[in-house]
Amino acid sequence: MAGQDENYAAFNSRALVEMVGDVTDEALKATKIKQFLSVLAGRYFNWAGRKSLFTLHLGIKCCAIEMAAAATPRFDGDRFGVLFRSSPRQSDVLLVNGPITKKFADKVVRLWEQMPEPKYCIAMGECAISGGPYFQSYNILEGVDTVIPVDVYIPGCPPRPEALIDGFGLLREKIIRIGAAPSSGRKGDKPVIVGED
Amino acid sequence: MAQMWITMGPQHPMTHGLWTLRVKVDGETVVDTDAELGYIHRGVEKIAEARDFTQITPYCDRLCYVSAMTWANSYIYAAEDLLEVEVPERAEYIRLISAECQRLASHLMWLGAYGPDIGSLTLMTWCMRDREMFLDLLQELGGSRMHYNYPRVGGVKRDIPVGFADRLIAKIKLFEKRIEEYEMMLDESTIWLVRLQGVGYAKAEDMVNAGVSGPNIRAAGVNYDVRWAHPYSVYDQVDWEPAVEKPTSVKGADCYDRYRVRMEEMRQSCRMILDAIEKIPGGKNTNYASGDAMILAKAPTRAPEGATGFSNYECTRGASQFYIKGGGDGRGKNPYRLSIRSPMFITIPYVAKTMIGYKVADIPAIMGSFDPCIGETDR
Amino acid sequence: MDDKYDLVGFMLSRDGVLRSSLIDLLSGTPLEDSASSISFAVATFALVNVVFLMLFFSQFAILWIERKAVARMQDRYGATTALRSLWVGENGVTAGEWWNMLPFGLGTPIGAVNKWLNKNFGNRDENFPTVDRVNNRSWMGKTILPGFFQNVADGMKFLVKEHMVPQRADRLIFEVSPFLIVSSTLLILGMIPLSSGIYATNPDLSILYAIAIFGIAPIGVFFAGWSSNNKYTLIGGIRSAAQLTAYEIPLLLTLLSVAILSGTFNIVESIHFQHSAGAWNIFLMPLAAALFLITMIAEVERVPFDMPEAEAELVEGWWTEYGGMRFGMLFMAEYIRTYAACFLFTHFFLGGWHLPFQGTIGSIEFLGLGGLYLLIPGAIMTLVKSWLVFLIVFVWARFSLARIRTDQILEFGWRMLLPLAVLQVFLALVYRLYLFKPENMADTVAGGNAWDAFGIPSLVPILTTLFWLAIFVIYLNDEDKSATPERMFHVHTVEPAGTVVPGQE
Amino acid sequence: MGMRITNEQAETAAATLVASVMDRYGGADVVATVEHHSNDFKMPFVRIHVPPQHWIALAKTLRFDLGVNYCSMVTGTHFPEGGDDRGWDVVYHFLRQPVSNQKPHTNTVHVAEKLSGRDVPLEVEVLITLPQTDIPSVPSVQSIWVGADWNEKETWDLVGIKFEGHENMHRVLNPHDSPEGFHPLQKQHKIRYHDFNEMYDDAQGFGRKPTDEGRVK
Repeated sequence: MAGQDENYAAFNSRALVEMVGDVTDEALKATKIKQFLSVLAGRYFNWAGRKSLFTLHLGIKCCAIEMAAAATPRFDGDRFGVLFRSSPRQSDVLLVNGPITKKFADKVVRLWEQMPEPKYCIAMGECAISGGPYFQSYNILEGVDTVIPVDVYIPGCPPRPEALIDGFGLLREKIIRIGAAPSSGRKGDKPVIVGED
Repeated sequence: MAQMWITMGPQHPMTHGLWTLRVKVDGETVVDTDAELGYIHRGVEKIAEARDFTQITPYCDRLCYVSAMTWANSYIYAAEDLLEVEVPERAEYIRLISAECQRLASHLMWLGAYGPDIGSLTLMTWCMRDREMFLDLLQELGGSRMHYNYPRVGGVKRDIPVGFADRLIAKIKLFEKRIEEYEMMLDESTIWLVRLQGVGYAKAEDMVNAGVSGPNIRAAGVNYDVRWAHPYSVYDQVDWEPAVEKPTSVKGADCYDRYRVRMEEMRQSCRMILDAIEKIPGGKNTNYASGDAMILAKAPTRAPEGATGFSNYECTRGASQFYIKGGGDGRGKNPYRLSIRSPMFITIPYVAKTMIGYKVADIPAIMGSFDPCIGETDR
Repeated sequence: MDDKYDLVGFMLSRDGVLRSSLIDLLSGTPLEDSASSISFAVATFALVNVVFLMLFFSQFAILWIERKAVARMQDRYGATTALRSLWVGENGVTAGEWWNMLPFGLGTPIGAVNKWLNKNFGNRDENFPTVDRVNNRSWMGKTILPGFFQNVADGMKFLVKEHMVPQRADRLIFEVSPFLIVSSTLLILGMIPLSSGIYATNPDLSILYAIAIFGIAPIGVFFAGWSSNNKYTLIGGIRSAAQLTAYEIPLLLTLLSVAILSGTFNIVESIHFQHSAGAWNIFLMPLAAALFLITMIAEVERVPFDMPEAEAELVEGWWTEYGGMRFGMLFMAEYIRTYAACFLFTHFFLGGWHLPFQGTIGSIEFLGLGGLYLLIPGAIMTLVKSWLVFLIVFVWARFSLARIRTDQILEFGWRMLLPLAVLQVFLALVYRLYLFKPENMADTVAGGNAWDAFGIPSLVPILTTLFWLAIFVIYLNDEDKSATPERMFHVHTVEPAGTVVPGQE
Repeated sequence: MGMRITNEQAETAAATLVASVMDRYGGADVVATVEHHSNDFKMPFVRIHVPPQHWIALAKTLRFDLGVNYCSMVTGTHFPEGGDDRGWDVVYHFLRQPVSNQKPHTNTVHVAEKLSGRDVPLEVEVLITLPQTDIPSVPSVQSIWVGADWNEKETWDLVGIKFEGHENMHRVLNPHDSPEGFHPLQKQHKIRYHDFNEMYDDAQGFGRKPTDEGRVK
């Protein structure tokens, strides 16, 4: 197995790439164009980011079946741009749909860390929120938020697919507040709970 | 190319849940495998020791999230064996109908999950579309989409609603046509055949010795079925026969046989339901109140010290068995020890060994054809 | 027959409007001597940009076509994303008056437009907000081109995603290989004419050039698979290399037969030949058309030949480790390759920009209907044809078939496609040498009649099509339902199951 | 039409199996009896009490002479206050299934009412009682029934019954880094052996959070 700095290329490619990246960053920082674009284009990138939420294809327990049902003809999460990718590198949302055991806690944290920013976490079902019916068990964590920051909680055992789709809608409500104009703080800053309103 | 270990899982499209299959490949050929379970072990057996006999049923629902009704029934028969309860016949019929509806839904879920394993993405959505019909029917009984908590010790929670029978018959009649639609889509497709045929051979005696059961055994050419071998319900009064395949090789059943036997089981379940809804005592359109003697018998809540209950039940994936020792804390209100036998827990290590010698692309085909369900596997 | 709308002539010909005006503009300036070359450079740049943008943005259409067609096949409605939420926000939650954050009051018009849009196209009053929201009933569920902007959103989202490189990856090659794939893919578009008057460049050997460009991307795929330092991507890269090697050769032989029949290695001339000879190539070489489609599906790695990115066993195939914009570019490159394959099939077998029955309908004198028919731009015809090819062949195959195993893919390619391609080359030789009447070629509106036999016009294509159709029907119906189903492909087992104890080898 | 094994068939099969077990091991305080389930059909089954030292011999007899070919479940139970002679129970459940390999293009369709002798499906429950001890151990039947392999692994993992001669014994459901000797189904353990606060005091390292917390939102 190659070491961390060992490299198969003829010269130290990492140094080259990092140098080029630093030069580009400096050039961008020097100009003020960044601040202007961040407001103007930021809203449209925000629209794109909230309109295409690729979800990691991670099925833990019962709610995984409802997650699959949410992509099928009756519920059709694809209407709202919710797709399922198998690779954490290409997904935006980590949908935790089941209890987190002590054996799986490290793995789910690693999956979370493999996802690129911006990324969001949805805790689906009682098990993911608090441990649910297995709260007392010797092998279960009290909810996924003990290891991962959660954006949206979807209660239910299991929540219906409509609730999952609505949870994605509430996640979009949360995303649209990012970089928004300062106004009366509506919900979106704190974790959202489906059915709260 | 050198041999290398590949770790598939716990998050992997092949696993249908959370477990890890470590595969040693030589190029494209699998030369060794190793299964790793326990990623969603919830300790249900320990929790059950602190619940009374009615409170355990929801946990049994959540054991296998694809076939909740059959697992709840399986536990209920063990509890009735322990508490010495006689179940009214109407309740038995309702249990049979609900369990067979659940079997249809579970096999549809299997077929839908098996499609992406082979690469046909449309099959998943079609199967889930038809699965919704039976989820609606079970929802009328249990009140929920997946976890019904429907059977009770001594009967069922509530009677079938008025008009349920007509909807059931209409949907079953529609679904029998849909089965032919699926077979037209799959059996006529050469790609489907060449992917499934000649892959994942398993001999009958090897499987029995290794603890495999259920449709996987019947795919190997023997119609052994718990429903008649260790009878527990009114299966001897309704019209059905166990689905059984004719394996085409001495090496046993392959993925195609297991696919065929599940399709045939769906047909048999339809036949069974259509017959049972007509023969149900008390009439199919009468609705007895909850707790009526027709659907719920009086059952004691405390089990004597030292009494044991055992149930052997044909679940959708094989024989699920419960073993209960009575007389726990609370003077017998709750079991002293509840032991659960999951068919997939014993099947998955055997299947992992079955893959040796096939190609990497066959791993999902073989694994999916045995219908793994990790919720029941890890308990 | 040339298309009426001649963009190339308009821009590049010396007496064209653009260049002449530029030369007049530069006359009297120090640049007068080099005015001709300067105007040529400017015109070429403008032309190339126009053609490339037409090709590039028209591919959003096939992304949309695939998305909605798949939804229909699966009994779904499909994506409904539109631009409305730019002004109505999400479920009533908006981003506040963000335009006031722009400096110098530049955002005031944006605010006015936003207010007007919300007043006219905002959400209606909802009695059950959650139900309407989940069922997508807001504004009566009506959107403009429902779902068209979903792909735009996906692409824009990838732009702002974090760029991650695995720690153990070979960073240089990991970064370079997407650009290798994307750049070589974009080069294909330079070879593709939209009509006889709209193309970026038109070398004499454009067929060979396009296929040579097609052969570069597999190297990038293999680099990407290896440099990610991930076993899934490594296996995916190896599968891709083997598969593309096996399917390049039948593809080249098929195109060789096309070149033999039309007597040229140039795409535009082969299209001209199809009109002048009086029959499209698909009626003369249905076998070549089928081979071309099969090999092209394998070349662009779509179902049923998508082993390199098989979701079932290899998580996402050779691009498992690519996230963010790198993944977006690879995704775009795959669709550009598919789009280019559709264009090539349209040009080689469906007569390119020519209208259906152009000779017959175009020569109607009654009320000048023929003239009206010929007014339809050829570029539109090319786009429509290639969209139909994409919809009917690629999308339909992808979502109704399953995935073939690697060894079966290679067996199919080497044992069946290669001999058939050789046979097709010989057939093309026979057609060209013995059945083709060069003297009957005519580059008129009515087209020529070089494929007649025994005085019957276009007898050869009719007989050929009927012959291959008969073979197809027989092949469909020859299976014996009553026979016991014998297993077709058996996998060789190196060790019987259960004989190996893990950890001891 | 549906079919089922009648009680008479099961009674005769159980009686024959009990007789053959008793006349072979009757002297060695092996007690085999015919019991009955107490739910609807009152189906009979065979319950065998066997001391651990005779278990391997009896297992071979059951497997190879009496055709009990299916090991379905292994249950271990802990009786802290069961007295000195009964501290632990190990219950094996076996089934006899009329299953055999098939020739190509053929299958076996049993008719339940026509089955007889060795072919009648039967249910055997073997009860091994262990004295009060810290390391309960019974001989392993992993080599006789392949199906007993992972069942015994699970029983050791959850209950702590030690199976002598079991190869490749490891934890299957609990994490591999569980504390040595922790078997959750033993009665001295609470359902949750860790205190509520331990989770957040990071006792097992599960309180750890990703480093990018806060940057996400």
